[in-house]
Formats: sequence, structure tokens, C-alpha cells
Amino acid sequence: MKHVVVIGGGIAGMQSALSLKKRGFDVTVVEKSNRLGGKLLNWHCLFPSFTPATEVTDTLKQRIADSGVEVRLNAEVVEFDRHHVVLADGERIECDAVVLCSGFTLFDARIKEEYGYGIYDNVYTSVDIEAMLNKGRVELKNGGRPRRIAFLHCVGSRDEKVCQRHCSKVCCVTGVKQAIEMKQLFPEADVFNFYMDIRMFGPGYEEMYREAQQKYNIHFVRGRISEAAPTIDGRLQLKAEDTLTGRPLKISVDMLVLLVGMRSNDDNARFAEHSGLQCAPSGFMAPADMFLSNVASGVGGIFYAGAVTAPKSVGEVLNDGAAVAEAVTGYLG
Amino acid sequence: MNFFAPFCIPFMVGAAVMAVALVLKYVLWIWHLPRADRKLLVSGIFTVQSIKAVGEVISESLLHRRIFKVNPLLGYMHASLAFGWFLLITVGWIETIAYLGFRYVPLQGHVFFKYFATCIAEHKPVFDFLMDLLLLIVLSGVALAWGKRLYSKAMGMRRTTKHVLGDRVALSALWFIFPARLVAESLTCAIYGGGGFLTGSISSFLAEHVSGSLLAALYEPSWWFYSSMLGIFFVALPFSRYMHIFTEIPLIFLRRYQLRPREKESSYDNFEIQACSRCGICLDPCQLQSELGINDVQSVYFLRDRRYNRLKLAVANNCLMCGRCEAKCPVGINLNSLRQNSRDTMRNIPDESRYGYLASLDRSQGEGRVGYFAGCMTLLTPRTLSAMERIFAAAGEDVWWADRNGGVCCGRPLKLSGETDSAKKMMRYNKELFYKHNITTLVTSCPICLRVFRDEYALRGIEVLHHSEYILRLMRQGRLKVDAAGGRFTYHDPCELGRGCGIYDQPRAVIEAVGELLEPKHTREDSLCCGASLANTVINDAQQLRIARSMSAEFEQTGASTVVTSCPLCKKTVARGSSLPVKDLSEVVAEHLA
Amino acid sequence: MAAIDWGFSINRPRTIDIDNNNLRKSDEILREMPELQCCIGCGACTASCTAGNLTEFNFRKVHTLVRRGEYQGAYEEMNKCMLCGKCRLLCPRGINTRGVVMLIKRKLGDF
Amino acid sequence: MKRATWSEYQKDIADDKYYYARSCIRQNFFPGSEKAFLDILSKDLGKDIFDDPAHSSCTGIGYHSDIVPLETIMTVVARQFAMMTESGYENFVTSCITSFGIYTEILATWEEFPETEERTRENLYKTTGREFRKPKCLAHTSDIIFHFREDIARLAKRRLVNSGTEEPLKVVEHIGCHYAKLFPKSGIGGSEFPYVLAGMVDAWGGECVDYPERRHCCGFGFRNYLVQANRGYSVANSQKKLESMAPYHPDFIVANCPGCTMFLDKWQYTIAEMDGRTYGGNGHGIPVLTYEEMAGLVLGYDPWELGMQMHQVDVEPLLDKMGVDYDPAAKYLGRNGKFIGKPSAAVVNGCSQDFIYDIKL
Repeated sequence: MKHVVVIGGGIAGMQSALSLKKRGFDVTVVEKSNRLGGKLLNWHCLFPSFTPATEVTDTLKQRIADSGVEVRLNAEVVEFDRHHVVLADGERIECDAVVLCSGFTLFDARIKEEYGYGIYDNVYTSVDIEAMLNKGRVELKNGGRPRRIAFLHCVGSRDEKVCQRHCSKVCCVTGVKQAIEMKQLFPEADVFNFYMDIRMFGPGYEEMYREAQQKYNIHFVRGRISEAAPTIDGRLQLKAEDTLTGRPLKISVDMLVLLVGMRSNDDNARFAEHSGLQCAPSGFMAPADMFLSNVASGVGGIFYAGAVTAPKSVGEVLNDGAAVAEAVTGYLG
Repeated sequence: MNFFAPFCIPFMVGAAVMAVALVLKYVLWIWHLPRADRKLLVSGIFTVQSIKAVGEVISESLLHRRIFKVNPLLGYMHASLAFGWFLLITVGWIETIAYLGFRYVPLQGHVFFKYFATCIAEHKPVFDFLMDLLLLIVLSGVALAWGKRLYSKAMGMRRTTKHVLGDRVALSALWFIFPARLVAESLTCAIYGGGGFLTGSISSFLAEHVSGSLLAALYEPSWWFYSSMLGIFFVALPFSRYMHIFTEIPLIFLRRYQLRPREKESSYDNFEIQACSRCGICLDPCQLQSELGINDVQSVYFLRDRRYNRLKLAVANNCLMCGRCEAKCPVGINLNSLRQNSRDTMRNIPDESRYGYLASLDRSQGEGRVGYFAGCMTLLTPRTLSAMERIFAAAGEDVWWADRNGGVCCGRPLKLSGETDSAKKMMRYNKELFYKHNITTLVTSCPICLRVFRDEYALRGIEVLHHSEYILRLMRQGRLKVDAAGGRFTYHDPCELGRGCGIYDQPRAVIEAVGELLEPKHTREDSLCCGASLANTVINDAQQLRIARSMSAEFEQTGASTVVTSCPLCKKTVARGSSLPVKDLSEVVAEHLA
Repeated sequence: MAAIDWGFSINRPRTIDIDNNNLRKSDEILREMPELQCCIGCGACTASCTAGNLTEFNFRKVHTLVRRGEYQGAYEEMNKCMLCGKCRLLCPRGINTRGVVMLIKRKLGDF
Repeated sequence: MKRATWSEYQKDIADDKYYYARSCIRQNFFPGSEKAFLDILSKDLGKDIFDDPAHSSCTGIGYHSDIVPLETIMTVVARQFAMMTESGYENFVTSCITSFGIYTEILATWEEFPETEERTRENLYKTTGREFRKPKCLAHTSDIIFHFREDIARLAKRRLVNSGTEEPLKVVEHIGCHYAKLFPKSGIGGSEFPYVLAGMVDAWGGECVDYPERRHCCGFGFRNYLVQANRGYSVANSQKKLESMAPYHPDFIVANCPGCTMFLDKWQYTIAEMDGRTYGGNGHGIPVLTYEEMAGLVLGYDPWELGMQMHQVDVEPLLDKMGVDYDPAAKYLGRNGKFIGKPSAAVVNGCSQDFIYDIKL
């Protein structure tokens, strides 16, 4: 039986492994952390349906458990080619094909220091908010309820200044989703979303956006926040341009949420160099082509699934998992 | 003979209050009429119009001819109550005279004649019969009114008016008056004998089955009850919807003298407003009611709120002003004009500086005796514009294009919203523009503009035509030839063009010159509104769309392959609601130019 | 006392100061017509505007400023509108634009 | 204060042997400051600093006002470096933030476009016959004071505390835009959280105020000030900062840029006269200090020696708070003991208005 190693145990890795197993391959999932699920484990609800993220991760984990896929946890890959995957402890796993599902890295919001993440209280990232929602306690540092919340879109996306030119695709939708969640938790609070463009590309997203505006009275201001500064009463003063009126705008908020983008993994370049793969200018892995071979790499026997090639939504990642099995089957016969 | 008994007091008080209130109201209203209206009144009073008015009073106020047209049963109900009661009073009067000869009998003597006549031994069975018959007719009306409360559909009404408390009190009193009279008269007959086929037979039944002492005990209270019901009703009448019973009479006269509601609220409006019986006939035609379930803004509620000074802007503004209810109002109240001048009162804020930017503006082009005013909306339906261009060219007409490059709005939308004085500024601007370019004919594709050009602009020396009229004229003059290529069309009457300007036949004649015309279920005077009317600034987009979808469905049922209309706003709206292609009349003509 | 000509005055800030703006009327307007919040700033209303093609009137901008609590001059701007209704036919978000004009005027004009 | 990030922006500052370049405008508005800097360095800290009479203006104001072309200013800067080279120094220290920005920008330009450096060398040689070496270390004078802030703290005679309550003084620090906003790496603490002045305040016992408009420009803006009709913009920017800091009740403002110090001081006078608004305690303005004056006070210098009588906003309330001994009668006496003149009473110093202003709106 042909052996395929799936690098990464997030949802892309799990779905790829399941699809490959179904097609009769011997599959090993190599995950560097101590559990399967990847970044989605930290997520509370998924847009636009507000489906709990655990519904996806738990189901996939259960299916993996039932499928007979071999799972290697705490196993970090240092290098690989089509026939070998080398782990940090020096172990070499022999295989016939490799599916790289190593996903993405979250943008470190501290780099945009003008927004004060890690400097001022009550500046959070979208990831922090999901964690707080998971804990069931969203509150200010002092335990209070926010009266005014600002979301800033495109933190670490579409920003030459931090060398992240690409759009991270999901943050807009997440921003709208979290704004609604905040409004549900704090109906008395005013929520302002500061955006450059609102990109509602998927089914039900635009509808959710509209609902956020009309039903939840969330204010959308087109303009990027230039800086955050503390106020005398411990809040944050934000400056932006309200570009639709052509006027600068100043506002104090209790809570600032930065919608952090996805950036490419630092490993990508190393993997690419070792295995002869191509990286896109964004640093994400470049598939063989954008249309007909979008889960294949330029190197036979090495495949991609999920956000390792570009920022993707959960649904798209899962589709990649199914598609890669088809591509691997074509390759291994 | 003594014509007083204590039980008469409630009736006498009621009648007195009513009389004073009515006289006061009418005198004040007439006193406050605008000077021009008073002039019309004086000059009309000794003309044949007064005689015609008397005829109309009989046919409408008593016989309710127009309600008969809506629904015969509903008509009978109203007529039996109004005319029946009228006859009861008249015949009762004659009866008194027949018994007592010509002598002074106080009012209560006539009304409670049966009570006071017990001392008269002589009986005139003819009157017993007549009076019983009339009572029966009125009672049948009351029974129908009860029935209408329970099952209004039988009278062709899906919905009935929700009444205010005062109306309910008056209504209850009214319902009890005639049964109370029947009981009182029957008891009287049971004790004293007499009575016709109705009261007589009930009294014999009572005499047989009820002890004499009980009858005696019930006798006085029954008259008290009857009198009280009358008293309550009369006191309530001037302050409730029953004010319409009397008010319709002066209204008919004033209307015959050409009095109408004006741009601003005036004293005359009182006659129209208080002539509303709140019959609720205006409810069913209203598409806001039937499609959107909005049930507190219709004309009956609007008039009621205005009458009691509790009109809200949201109610005044929430109306398509499609005119469907006005066309059906049995009293012929000018509902749109009244709503219009209410909006004026609530929204008109004169501002001299407003629209100062219009001065010296002229973006028109071309030269010709015929001017074409596309209208703002037509600029969003460029097919109409190019079709008109081809039609003008085919007819060899030199045209002055007033607003092809963007002009100034005709002013009607603003007027519809109540900002009357500001709207006049736009009207003045356009009027001057028309005169400046020396046109003799003004053609417009927009019925909204047409309406205001005709009603308000007073364009002396300029003939104002809707493009449907103009095209038909060209065809009849032989200047425009179309090939009868066939095709199955259905036509939507725009509210402003049909009910607003009375133009129904011209567009139809044009369509029939090209192909077959299939009428939708609601058509001509009864046509439905597309829902996007500029008169309504309250309903939202989804609600507009719901109206558009429901009314468009009728076009599909005709089997036509194209919907034709002649209003850019209707065209855009029907196109949203319909799966059929929607074309302006001019497009159809331009496509079939021979 | 001597008179001194400075030759300049202190420029007033152009900043929209959400903290110090009185948002009461803006809130009332949005409560009465929540759909106004749906504006995505496409500008179709302003592009087609009959009055806006004759003046500086910019419906989109004025209602956005009103939503931010900037009422100064908004009533006068809205008064440039002819209420012709073209914008309502174009708004991709289905906003009752004529209703918005009337509502803003009513709220800011206090009638 | 939660500012960990400042430590990520550090630069090498030489420990000794400085070539000193003066500022054009400071010598007029804060004449004691540059002398104080030279005294602190040479007398208190025992460093070698050369105040070269042969150096010139960097022409930065002319450059930013579109009067001096880039080629010209590069050659002028090259001459400054030539003077430094000829005097045998390689650590260039400039007293002006505008100049600091100019030097930084030109050095970066030469780095990116070596051909411009070659051309400049040619131009300099052709015009003056001089040659130069680029400085090994370029620093602003505030960088130097920051560098020795602990030494100064050890030598301190006073601290930045209220002598009555021993509470730290509340200090607004303002950094000139051209210090680190052009090249964040060129300033200590970068552009978002510059630490150069805050470090001094922390070291000498004061407490910095982190107010919302902390990073905002003072409004000088060269052309905004130089053209009279544009001054309204300039003053509006200072006002924005003052309004933002006022709720924190700062005891004084310290700035490291000649223009900022001047405008934050003088615009307070203008605002007070025009609008009657003042931002400090008791209806007074907020005193504005240079970092040398601040260091001088800490080291026990006489305030009139430091030139503090030249401030628009009176510094006496601050001196009283710090417990500085001073002779009020000596305030307006020159170094030769002669009366140097006295400014008119001003609203910003708590006096009633005695002018009618014709303000064009």
C-alpha cells in the first residue's frame, strides 16, 4: 500500500488524511503540537452561520480516530522530499508522497506598534476575542463592560509597511461576525468597524454584513486607524480618516480589536529551498498553477492543501483536503 | 293632551345638544370659509345647482346610490337605516297630523306618539301597518349591521373600520334605538291594545305569556330606555362619525357650488372630513392594507385622526396617493387633496433662500415649437428617451429638449411631501424656461410631471400633452405610421396618468394600432399602483417590491408577452416585480415605426 | 489700548470628534430608519442626483456626516434636494433615500 | 508606562570627542541652552566637545521651504563634515532637530545613491577645495544628554519633584518630528514611543504624561509658519496638543527641537491673547523647557544663567514648585548686570488683556 505523509494536523491535514485514507492510502499525519485541530481549536464560532468551531474540529478528530489514520503528535518536520519526511528528533519517515498542510502564521499585532497591542490595556486581536468568547468571559481589563468597541480591519494585511501585501480574506468576515457577537453581548455598546474595503466574498457573508449594519446598528467607517493613544480615563483614543466624508475622525473607545491577518510560515522558504518548491511573493507556497493543479506543487509527489498556499476560509480548506486526495491518486495511480 | 313625560328628558336634552352643536359647527365653518369660497357659495346658491344638489341629497344621503354600486347588500343596509329612519320620522309626523289634525305638537310628541296616543281610542290601522313596516325595514338594516360586524365579506368588504370609543358608544346606542322602540311600542300595545302586524303580534304574545303586573312594571322603563338611547345617540352624533348623516347634505350643496379642498387647509375641509361615515370602503382598495398589512393609515383613519387633531406625520406620509380609495369613496371625499394639504400644514417651511441656485440656469438644447420634458425619472429609462427621439424624427418634428442634460424637477414630488412653497420655486423656474423658449406644445413622458403641468403650472398658450396623447395625435394626423406587426400586450395604467389625469384610452388606442391588448384583472379606474409612488416616503424597499410583485402577477395572468406602461417610475418598478419584459409605450411605437 | 492685527486666526479643527459630538439626533435618525446604516458609500445616489448635478450637494456625504453627529449645515444641504426620487431607484442597498432626506430635515429642523 | 518597545530602537552613541553644530533659531529664542549643553558636557561630565566657530547653518529651513535646492544643501552639509574632519573629530553632534533630520536624510541618500555622494564631494572640492569623511557617529544633542542621563542623575543637585510634596513632576515630553519620524531607527525608542526625553525624565525623578496627542506635530511645519496666512494651521496644531495634555495638569513641557520648543511656548501666548485660553495651573500657561534647561536645573544651574527669562510663559511657578532659588530682581539683568528690557504683561502669564486684537476670521 502506498504511504502518504500529511504534514500538519489542522483541519486541512485532517481532511486530507481522511480523503486519502478513503482512497486506500496508508496515511500518517505529522503534527508538531500535542493535539490535532490546529488554529481552529482557538476559534469560537464560524462565519457566517455562527456554527461552533468545535463542531468542525471534533467531527474531524472523531473521524480521524475512527479511520485508522496514523497520527504522530509532537513531531516537528525539519525537512522533507517526496520520499522522506525528517522529524526534529532525526527520525525519517519513508513515504510515496507528501501533502503539506502546514497552514499559516498569525500576524503579530505588536509589529504595528501604533495600534498599541501589548502596550495598552484593552487592545486585543481577533484571536484574543475568540479565546475570550470560548472562555465565556469578554470584558475589559478591569472587569467592566465596554461601552464603545472599535474593530480595525486589515492589521497585517494589504500593508506594505509590514511587507504583507496580500489580503487575508477572512478577517473582514470575522470582523463583522465578531462585531455582531460583541453587540449581542453588549447591546448598549456602540461598535465601530474601521475598514479599507469590506470584502464579503462568500455565500451569506454580504447578508451578514447587511444584518450587522441594519439590525445591529454597527457603524462602519471607511478609513484605517492611524494610531491609538491612551486617554486620561484609561480608554483609547483612535484617529482615522472618515474617507467617505473626507474628514479626520477622532474617537475614544474602551476596547480596540485588531483583525489580524494570515501571513506565510517562516518554514516555507526553507522547505521550498530543500525540496525545490516555489514560494509566491507573499511567502505562501505557490501551487503548480492557479486553476487545474492548484493543490499540486511544481514537484511530483509533493502536494498542498489548505492555507499553506494562501489565506482561505474553513470551507475552502476542507475542499482542498478532498481535492488533494484526487490529485495524489492521480499521481500514485 | 299632555305631551310630556319624565322619560322624554334624555331625548329632549340629546336633541337640543345635537341641534346646538350642529348649528354652531356649520355656522362657524361657513363663517371661516376663505373669501373665494364664500363668493362661490353666494353666486351658486340661486342657480340650478341647488336643485341638482337636492336631488343628489336624496339619492346619496338617503338612498345611498353609490354604496349600492359597491355592493347591493351594503347599499341596502345603509339605505334601510337612513331612508327607513327618515320615512319613520316623516310618516310618524303625518300620523300625528292624521290623528290630531294640524295643531302644535312638540317634538317629543311626534317621536313618542305611541306613548301619548294611548288615550286616543280611535285606531288607524294603515298607519299601524306603515309604521311597523318601516320599523321592520330599519330593524333589518340594524340586523345587517350586526351581521356585517360578524361577517363583512357578505357585503363585499374584507375589512371593516376599527372604531374609536366614542364611535362605539354612538354605534351601540344606534343599534339599541330601534329594538328599544319595538319593545316599548309592543309593551304599550300589550297594555293598551292596538299595533300593527309587528308590534300588534308581539303585544298579543306578551299579553298572553307575561303577567299584567310585570308588563306594567316594564312599561315605563322601556320608554325610558328608548328615550335614553336616542338621547345618547344624539349627544354623541356631532362628535362621532355619525356627524356624516347631516354633514353630507351641506357638502353636496357646497360641492355643487364648486368648492374644493385647497392647497392649504381651509374651513371647507371640515365639511369633507366630517362627512366621512367611516364606512371603511376605502380599506379594501388600499394596497398598503392588502399587500403589506398596514392597517392604520388608510383614508378613514387619516380623516378620523385629522378630525380629532391627532394626525401623525407617519400616518399622513404613509399613503401612495394612488387614488384607488378616492375613486371608491361613496361620499366622494377628495381624499388625496385633503392628505396633501395636511402634509402642507405639517411640512411646509417657507424658505426664501431655497433653490437660489436655479437662477439663470438653462441646460436645454434644440429648437422647436414642441418642447419635450423627459422628467427626472425618464433619464433613468434612456430607452424611452431614444424612442421619443426616433418618434419625433419620424414625424419630422423640431423639438426643444428641456432637460435631456439634466433639468430641474417639475416640483410635484416636493409638493407631494408637503413642501408646497418650495415646490413653487421649481414650478416657477420651469414655467419661465418654457416661455423663454417659445414652445406651443409641451410633451412629457412622465405622468408625475404631466399632472403638475396641467394642475398647477397654468401654462397659458402651451398645450400640455402626455406622450401617449401626442403619439396618438401624430398617428391620427397620419404623421406617424406604425406597422400592425401583432404581438400580445398588456397595459398598466399609471396612477397619475389614469386616475390622476383621466388618460386611459389614448395609450390603449396606440397599443391596439400595433398589436393585441389584453387587460389585467384590475384595470383603468380600478388599476393597481406599482408601489413606488413618490407620494409615499414611509414604506421601505422590500415593501415596495412586495406591492410590485403582487400587482405584476396580474400581467402575467393575461397571457401577454409584453407589459406596456407609460410612466418611467412604473416601468422601473413593474420590471422589478415582473418576469415579463416591460416597455414604455414610446418604445413599442418606436420599434414598430413603419 | 492698542489694536493688533494678527493677520491670521486659529484654524478650527476639521476632525469629526465622535466623543464630543452630540449623537442624540443621529441615534434617533438611525432608530427611525435603521436601513440608513446600510449605506456602503457607492455614491450612485449622488451621481444621479438632479440637484447634485447643479450644486455641490452630496447626499451620501451629508447623511454620513449626520450619522457621525456633524449636523452643521446639513439641513441647508438637504434643502438643496428636489426630492425627485432618482436616487431611490438606484440605491443598491434599497435605502429609502427620500425618506432619509425628509427624516434628517425633520430631526435637524425640529419639526 | 507600558513602553517596552523603546528598547528595540537603540543606536550607538559615542562616549566622548564631539564636534558640535549649533541651531540657527535656538541662539535667539533659547540662547542659554546651547551654552548650558557645552558647560554640562565639558565641565560637569568632563567630555571633549568642540564648538567650531567656522561651521555654518545647515540651511535646513531654506531646504524645507523650497528655497535651497537639494544639491546645495548636500554641499553645505558636506562642508560641515569637512570642518569636523579638519578639526580631527568624527562624532558629529547637532543641536537642531531639523539639522539632525537633514544630516540623517543626506547620509541615507548617499548610502542609497553613492553617485550623489560622489557629486557632492566634487562640488565641495570645486567650491572650497575641502574634502571630508562622513561622521562615525551622528547624534542629536538630546541623544548625548540621554546617553549621560544616569551620570547627570548622580551629579544632580535637584530632582524633578515637587519640593513640597516630594511627588514627581508631571512632564509632557515632545519630540521633534524630524528626530525619528523620518527614520524610526535614527531615534531612541523609534517614532511611536521615543524614549530620548522620557528617559531623562524617568532618570531624574519626573513622570511622563502619556496623553492622546503625544505624537502630534507642534505645527511649525516651515511653510505653515513662514507664510503669515498659514499660521492659523500652525497654531491650531499646538492648540490640539495643548487641549489634549491639559487634563493631565502637566507641570512643564520639555521638547528636543528648537522649533517645537519655540512654538509650544509662543503659541500659548497667541492662543491666550486671541481666545483667552490658557492650559496650565491658575490661569497660566504651561512652561516649556529645553532638555538642556531641564538638565541644568537638575544640576543646580541658575535659571537666569540658563536663559529662562527669555521664555514667553513664565517659569517662576515651576521654579517655586521645584524649590529652585532664584533672584526675581535679576531676571531681566544681562550678564553684564544691565537691564535687558522686559516684555509686556500677557494673558498667558495670568495678566489681564490690555490689547484689542483685530483678528481676521
